[in-house]
Amino acid sequence: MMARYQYNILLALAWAALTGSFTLTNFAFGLLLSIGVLYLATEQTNALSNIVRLGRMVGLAVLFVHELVLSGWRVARLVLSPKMTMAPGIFAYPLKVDRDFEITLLANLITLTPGTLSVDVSEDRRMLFVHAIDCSDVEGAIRDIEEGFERKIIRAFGR
Amino acid sequence: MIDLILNYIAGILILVGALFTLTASIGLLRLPDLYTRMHAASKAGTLGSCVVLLALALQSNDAAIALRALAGILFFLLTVPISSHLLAKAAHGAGYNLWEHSKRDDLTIAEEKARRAKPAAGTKTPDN
Amino acid sequence: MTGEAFVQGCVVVAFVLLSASFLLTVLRVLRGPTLPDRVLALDMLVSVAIGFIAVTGIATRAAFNVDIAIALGLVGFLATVAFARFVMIRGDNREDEPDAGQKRAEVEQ
Amino acid sequence: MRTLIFRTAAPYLTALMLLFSIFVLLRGHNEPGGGFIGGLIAASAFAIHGIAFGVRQVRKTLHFHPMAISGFGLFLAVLAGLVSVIAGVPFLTGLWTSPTIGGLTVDLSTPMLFDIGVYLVVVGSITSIALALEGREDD
Amino acid sequence: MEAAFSVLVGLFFAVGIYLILSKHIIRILLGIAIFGNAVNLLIFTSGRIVRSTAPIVPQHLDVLPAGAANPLPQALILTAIVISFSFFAFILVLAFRAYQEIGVDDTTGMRVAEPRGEPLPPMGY
Amino acid sequence: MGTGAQSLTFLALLLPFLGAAVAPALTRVFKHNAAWLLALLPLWMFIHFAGFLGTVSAGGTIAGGFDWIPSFGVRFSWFLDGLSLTFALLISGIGTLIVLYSGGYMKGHPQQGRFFSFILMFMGAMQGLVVSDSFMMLFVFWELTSITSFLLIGFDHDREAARRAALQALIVTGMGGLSLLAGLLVIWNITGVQQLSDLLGTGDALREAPFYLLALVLVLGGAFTKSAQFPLHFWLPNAMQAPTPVSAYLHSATMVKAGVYLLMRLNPVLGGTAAWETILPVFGGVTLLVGTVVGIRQTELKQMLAYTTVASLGLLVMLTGFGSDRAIEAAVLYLVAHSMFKGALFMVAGLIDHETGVRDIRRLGGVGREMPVSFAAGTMAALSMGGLPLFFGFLAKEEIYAALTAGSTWGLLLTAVAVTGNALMFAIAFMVGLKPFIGARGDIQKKVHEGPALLWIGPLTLALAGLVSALASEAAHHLVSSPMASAVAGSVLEVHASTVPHIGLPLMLSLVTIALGVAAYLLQDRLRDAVAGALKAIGWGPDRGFDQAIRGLLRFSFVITKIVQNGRLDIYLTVTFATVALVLLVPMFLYGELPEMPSLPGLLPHEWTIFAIAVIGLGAVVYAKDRLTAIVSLGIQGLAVALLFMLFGAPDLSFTQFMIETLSVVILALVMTRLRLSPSDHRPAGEKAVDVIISGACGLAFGLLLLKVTEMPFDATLSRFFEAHSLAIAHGRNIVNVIIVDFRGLDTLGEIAVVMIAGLAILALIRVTTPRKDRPEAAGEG
Amino acid sequence: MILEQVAASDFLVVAPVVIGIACGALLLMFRHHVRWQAAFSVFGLAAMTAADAALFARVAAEGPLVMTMGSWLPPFGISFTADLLGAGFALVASFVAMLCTVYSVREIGATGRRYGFYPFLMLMMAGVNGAFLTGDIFNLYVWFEVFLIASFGLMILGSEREQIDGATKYAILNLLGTALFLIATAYLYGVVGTLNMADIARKVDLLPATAPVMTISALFLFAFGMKSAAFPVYFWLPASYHTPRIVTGALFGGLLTKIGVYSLLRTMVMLFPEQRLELSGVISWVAVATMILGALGALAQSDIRRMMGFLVISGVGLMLAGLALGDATGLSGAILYAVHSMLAMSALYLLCGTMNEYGGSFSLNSLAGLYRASPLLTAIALVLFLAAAGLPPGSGLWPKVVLAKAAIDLGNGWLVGAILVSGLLTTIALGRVFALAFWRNSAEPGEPVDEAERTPVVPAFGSLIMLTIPILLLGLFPEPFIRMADAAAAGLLDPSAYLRAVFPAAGGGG
Ligand code: NA
Ligand code: NA
Repeated sequence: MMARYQYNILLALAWAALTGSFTLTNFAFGLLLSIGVLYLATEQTNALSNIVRLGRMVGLAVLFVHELVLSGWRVARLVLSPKMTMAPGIFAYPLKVDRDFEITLLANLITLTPGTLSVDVSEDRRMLFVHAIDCSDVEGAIRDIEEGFERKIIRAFGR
Repeated sequence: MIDLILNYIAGILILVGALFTLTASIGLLRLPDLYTRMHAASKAGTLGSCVVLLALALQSNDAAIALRALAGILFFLLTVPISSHLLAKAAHGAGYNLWEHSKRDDLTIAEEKARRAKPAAGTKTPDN
Repeated sequence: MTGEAFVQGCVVVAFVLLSASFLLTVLRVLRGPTLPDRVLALDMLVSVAIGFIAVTGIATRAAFNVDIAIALGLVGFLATVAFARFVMIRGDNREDEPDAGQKRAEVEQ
Repeated sequence: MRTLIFRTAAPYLTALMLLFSIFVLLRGHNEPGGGFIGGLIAASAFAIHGIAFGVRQVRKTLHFHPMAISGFGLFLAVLAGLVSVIAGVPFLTGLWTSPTIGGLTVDLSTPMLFDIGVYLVVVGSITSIALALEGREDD
Repeated sequence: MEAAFSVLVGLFFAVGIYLILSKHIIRILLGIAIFGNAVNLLIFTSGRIVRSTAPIVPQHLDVLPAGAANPLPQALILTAIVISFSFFAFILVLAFRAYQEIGVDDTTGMRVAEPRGEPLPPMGY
Repeated sequence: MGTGAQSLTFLALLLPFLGAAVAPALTRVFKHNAAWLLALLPLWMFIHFAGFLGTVSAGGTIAGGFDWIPSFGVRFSWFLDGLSLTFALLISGIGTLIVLYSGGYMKGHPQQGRFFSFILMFMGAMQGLVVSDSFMMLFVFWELTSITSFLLIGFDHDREAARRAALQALIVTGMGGLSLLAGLLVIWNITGVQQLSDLLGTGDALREAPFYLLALVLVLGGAFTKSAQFPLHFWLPNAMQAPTPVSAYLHSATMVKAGVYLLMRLNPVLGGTAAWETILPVFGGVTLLVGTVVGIRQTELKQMLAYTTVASLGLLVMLTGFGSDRAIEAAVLYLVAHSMFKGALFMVAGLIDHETGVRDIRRLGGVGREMPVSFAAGTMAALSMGGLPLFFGFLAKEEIYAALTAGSTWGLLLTAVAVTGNALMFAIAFMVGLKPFIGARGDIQKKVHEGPALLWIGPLTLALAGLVSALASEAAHHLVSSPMASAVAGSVLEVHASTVPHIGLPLMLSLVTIALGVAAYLLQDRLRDAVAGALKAIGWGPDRGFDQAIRGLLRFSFVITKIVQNGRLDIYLTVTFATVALVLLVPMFLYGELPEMPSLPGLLPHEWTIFAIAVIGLGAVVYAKDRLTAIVSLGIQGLAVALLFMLFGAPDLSFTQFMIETLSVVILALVMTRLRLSPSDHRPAGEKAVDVIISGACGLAFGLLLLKVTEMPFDATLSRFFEAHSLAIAHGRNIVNVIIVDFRGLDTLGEIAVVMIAGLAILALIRVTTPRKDRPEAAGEG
Repeated sequence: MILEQVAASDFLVVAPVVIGIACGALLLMFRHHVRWQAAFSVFGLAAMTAADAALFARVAAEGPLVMTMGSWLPPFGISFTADLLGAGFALVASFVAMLCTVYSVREIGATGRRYGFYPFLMLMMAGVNGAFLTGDIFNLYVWFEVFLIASFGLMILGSEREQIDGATKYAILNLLGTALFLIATAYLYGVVGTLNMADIARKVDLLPATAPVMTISALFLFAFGMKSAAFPVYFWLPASYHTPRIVTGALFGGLLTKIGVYSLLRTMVMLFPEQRLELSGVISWVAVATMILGALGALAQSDIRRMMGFLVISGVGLMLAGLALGDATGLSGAILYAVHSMLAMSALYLLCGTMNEYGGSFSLNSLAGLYRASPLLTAIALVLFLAAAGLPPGSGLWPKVVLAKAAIDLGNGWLVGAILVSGLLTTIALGRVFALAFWRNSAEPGEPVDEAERTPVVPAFGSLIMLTIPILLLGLFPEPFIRMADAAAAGLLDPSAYLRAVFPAAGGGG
């Protein structure tokens, strides 16, 4: 899970991006703001690990963008095809990640990527229920997630 | 020259984004049930808007604006899956059924199982 | 063709595409058939609007449209969350059913 | 709402929205935005937070009752107008100063103070409304 | 362009008022919201319409270039929007409370303050 | 008149009110004996005014006053000539006696102090009325007499009859007061003066003015109600619900004569016209007959007297309007005589009631031995009222017949009326003043003895005054009658009537009157039954009519109010918008403010699309089958409006509109979550059609007017200024925001106040609940 | 255009509003300190009244006082412009509110205080003062909304079923009325391009003949007519004014409709004199209907609070009569009547509350024995009833006489008739109240009033007596009032002093 100070820095960066001014003072101001804002917003975020994983996060991001574009393309092809053949359904994806932040991240990434949409997480956090446009090969889909996003998430944020 | 290339890229991105968006709305109209429509809206739709924002970032000639556009994309990517998830979960929980030709529904099965496991509690779950 | 003119041309086409997109999405709002369908369509409408705003920003070189787009993304999300909450608590909009209110009451406790 | 995904993401969203709201507030004088819109965004943020974690959580986070914040905002706005009494100019006259604090030049002005008042009023009131509609705790 | 806006404003008013006249409290609320939009558009149109250029002084200039939109009506509308939103919210909650207290969502049934069968005033001295 | 005397006169006008203020305290200390102290006030007034007799009898007048409301041209000013001075003396003189009488009559009453207060206030009001020179002052005091008499008549407020009588008096005289006000204002408008003393010189102008008749009718409306002229006489007998001192005071000297006073006062300017000389005698004559006929039917002492008062007032009005100097002299004499004998008789009646506990004439008789002073006073007063020689009433009656018979056939008719009326009054006078004391002992339970001095001083003094003034008639005429008659006539008159009978037609008529009166007295029981039978046959009278009118008025107002204020919000809204449509469309058409036909606007395709989406959104809201669909559809039009703002150069608006629209939808959804409503529209088609027409008309009107407005050239001075100075002086590039926080910051201050209050109000709405068990949706609070 | 130095005393013109808002904000911030709320409000309103008094004195002595916010030259900034009319109304309103607040000390409990009674009150008074003092038409709209939303808050506080029901009607109809005012303002802006009232007054004259000023002025007439509760759009008043707390009713009955009337005077006389003349026929019929239907409505009521609501309406009819007449006397009468109505109607509502304290009911069917219970209350009631009925020595007399005089001088017989008839009907209605509630004795005769129960009524009597004093003064010594009303009317008819104050350079002529 992301450290508070990491998130602070990220927020300060976001501030700098928004104001479009990367002067030191502006960044400092953004940092101050983000500390205040985080105080207000986060009762839930707790302790976390180190900063080395930044690179892996970038890797995750690259994968994500790739998948996102692919996803859009597939949907477009599907809806523009005259017959729209598909076999949708909800399948249960057994989660390996077990912390809230990672589950959430995974679920969101799944939603944004081809043919899948996270509907719910089971009470015991073991299952992620995923709606898929194509349920003809559930095992394949599960494998894709396991080897794609989930693994990268564990590498980027895992303990 | 850079400007020209940027402009051309931007122009194409604008078109691509608009096309994605249009596709998404076609999907919204054509797809058979809520859950499949959500695929169209949350993917193609998001992508469309993001691409156009990207075009704006490229075309603006202003780092500040470009950065803001990128931040906007980030915001957007952050919120869309969550709202999709919420809507899907809510709809499913409220009993809006999947398309009749759907292959499977593990969620419903899991819920049934849970219900059988502790019949007394029923659906009574504290919200807050 | 200058880059500027190309962009403007693309803008015109994009406007047409987005307009069509708007109309189709509105159609889904009207057709429903269920409340989540309409909510989804409204959410999509916001997406289209964001694209529309961005395109307008490009067309008029009004950079500040970005901010409007960002805000719209954020609050459009809020509307969808609120409706999802409604659906989650109330089940659906068949409010005359006696058990609908009861279920709601249970969930809210 | 009881959903892990939403609850996990909500704090980040709220924080981002609050940040964005302050950004919108501060730049309002030169570009679209200002205290009102900023306040609405901030209130939306608290509304999201409230939907995710319940009203009590937001009330705890805010420390003050939202309506008290609103009242403070209004008071601030009036004060911003009353600075002009000291300057001997009509009510609500914009007064500007750019003091340098530690090598840092900061633009301070009564319109800005006024806009902050607007922001607080809107945040307080709209949050109060949203929370009142979301839950039913006594206060 | 003002002509198009005038027609639209008329339409907004017509629909808003039609909904306000329907007795159902939620429809009345929706009508009030639309009525508010009608008023905003009316103010906007009253200050005359200009396409596209916002009244924001560009970074490199000191005064607004000619042909920008009229800023004053916009400021007025901003005030009016906020006010009408506040009122809308209030009336919405009021309607909700009215439903809770009185148990009807049709205004014809809202007869607590002015009950139907009020007796004549006392006739004696 | 020196300032000293002027201040004293003002003091005299003020004194009764001061007395009223201290009366309760004095009474608490001195009990009923406070009367002796309080009577000093009117006595001093009497003496003060009597001091003017010399001046006035010499043809002079006394005037004084000060500016009261200079901005409105109103003075607080008084004017004393023969007429007002006589009244002033009667009021203060009889007032003195009444105060004393009240001391005895109300002895031991827990609220005697308040009674003194009311009596004194009433006296003050009456005094002010008769000496007023200014119209407005006259009107104010006129209304004050109505109000104080309301308080006095309703003094025994536990009894419904008293409350009814008080209200009746208030309503009838109040009506008259308003009529009088209108009349005075019309006169003021016609003549341009508002001082009675100035008015007297403008008679011809007034009589020839086109609105003379209007002024006359309005003034008569005041005078007739106050003086209980038929058919508005009924309040006066009912006013007998008041304690006797009040009746005596009200009906002898004072309040009821206010109307006669007014007629006499205005005779020089309003009189002398055909209208005046027709209306007054007709109403007066009818009132005289009705009063006496109904009076003879009564069995209760005070009622009988009250009806004779009505009759006497009729007689006075008749004489005032007859139109000859002689008639005016007669009226003056009768007025003075009436004040004395009627006051005395009322007090005697009260005494009898007080001592015997009986008011029914049929049960009274033979108490003369126990109550010798009352007997004497009553007899003397009856003699005067009966018009027998040696008493002032005789003078008056002689003069009446002399005046009436001097006229034409019209006069003869009125003579017949007068004879009939006087005969019946004769009978009643003796029934009240004599019968209780003589003959067989009546059906009286109490041990009878003479009342205390406080009670008999008044009647005896007045009765004796009737005798003395007749014996010293020359002096009386010199000091009182002639100046007064002159004032009424507006020219110098000398009154010569004396108590020595002269052979002639008047004496003959007097004898006829007495003969008829004696006959009526002897046949009183049969006469009473006959009249009672006749009245029963008619079955309806204005008194019942009053009740019917009030109830009718209440019912009418109830029905009207039910129609106008029917309690249904939908009807309120329908009326409101129907009126809006009219308010816009009618002037637009009437004053040619319609727009020209606009040309097709040059919008771009995507702009057209947004317009179309707005329209579709509107349609979707209207046609939505359920309310959540409607709410979602509301989002569509809101989005469209926001996009329009963005497309047409208003990013801030667009920004805000997006936020607001979303938040509206959000709070709608939040509320809906807690609410279970029936979703659809149940209205019948007819109602919908009406709504469509009204809303369509409103929409059309708003649209047309907007078209018209935008056709006009636009003055953009303000915006140019903001654009020029926004950056330079206000240091902001976003002009809209600069307007909001700087140029028009105050609007924003108010706006955020609204936001804040709305937040608080909503909080209060939701949090403050009254616990109720029968709440329809117990789970509604979620 | 910038930074003209102003004297601190110039702040008088905006002080009442600033005091109201600041106090309201502070009261809200500390709304849980229920103990101090009332005292602080009375203090704040006393300060507001003092500021208004000082402002009035200054305006009476020196003519209209202007402060343009933000140092911007008029018509660019918002000019607060106090003339005799505005300052006078503001003074009376603040005074009345102060006394009502004293009355409220007993009536408003901890819940009412915690949920904002006093913030609502202070902000409503800020709005009321703002409406009377502003010289900018859009700003006037803003103050309308401020006092309107505050009045909503006051109205619903307590959340009884009647209140919610009444408040729904009140809120929806008033919201629409105010929106119509905004619409009219928008049209007007579209035609004259300015918002400063002095500027509008100059520019309306210069408009081309084709400008749709008649329609716009008719819309203003309607909108403010609705706010003043004129026929046929007064529904909202009788539907709601009897439902809230007594002190709220008193404030509303006394103050709110008068703002509508004030705005009618300001717009129709000062801004649209020619249009007013054209519309005077319509206005006089509206006036006739309003006063007669109001008085009839009063007669039809069993509930004394509802009766008061109809009396407010009837009084509005009289003020409209003054507007219809439109000459100096008529306007002066209307202004005078408004002052009377603010004092008397507030006092009457407070009286109703005190009657309820003693008689345990608001219904004429059950109220009885009040004369025996409290002679002092009876005396006050008598004075107030006389005032309301337009009889001496009450304050209603002179306005009525002045109006009747004006109507007669202008030959408007119908108005005279209606004025007099409505007075008579009011007399009947209130005479009945006096007879039934005060004179009539209750079933248990001589029921002694518990002394202990009477002691806490002190604030009620205090405020009632303090209100009765000016009512009697206006009845007995009307000269200063009439002089001021005349001057205020003259200022409306010939706004050159007003214009000069706003535009010193232009010489005011326009
Ligand atoms: Na109002
Ligand atoms: Na009112």
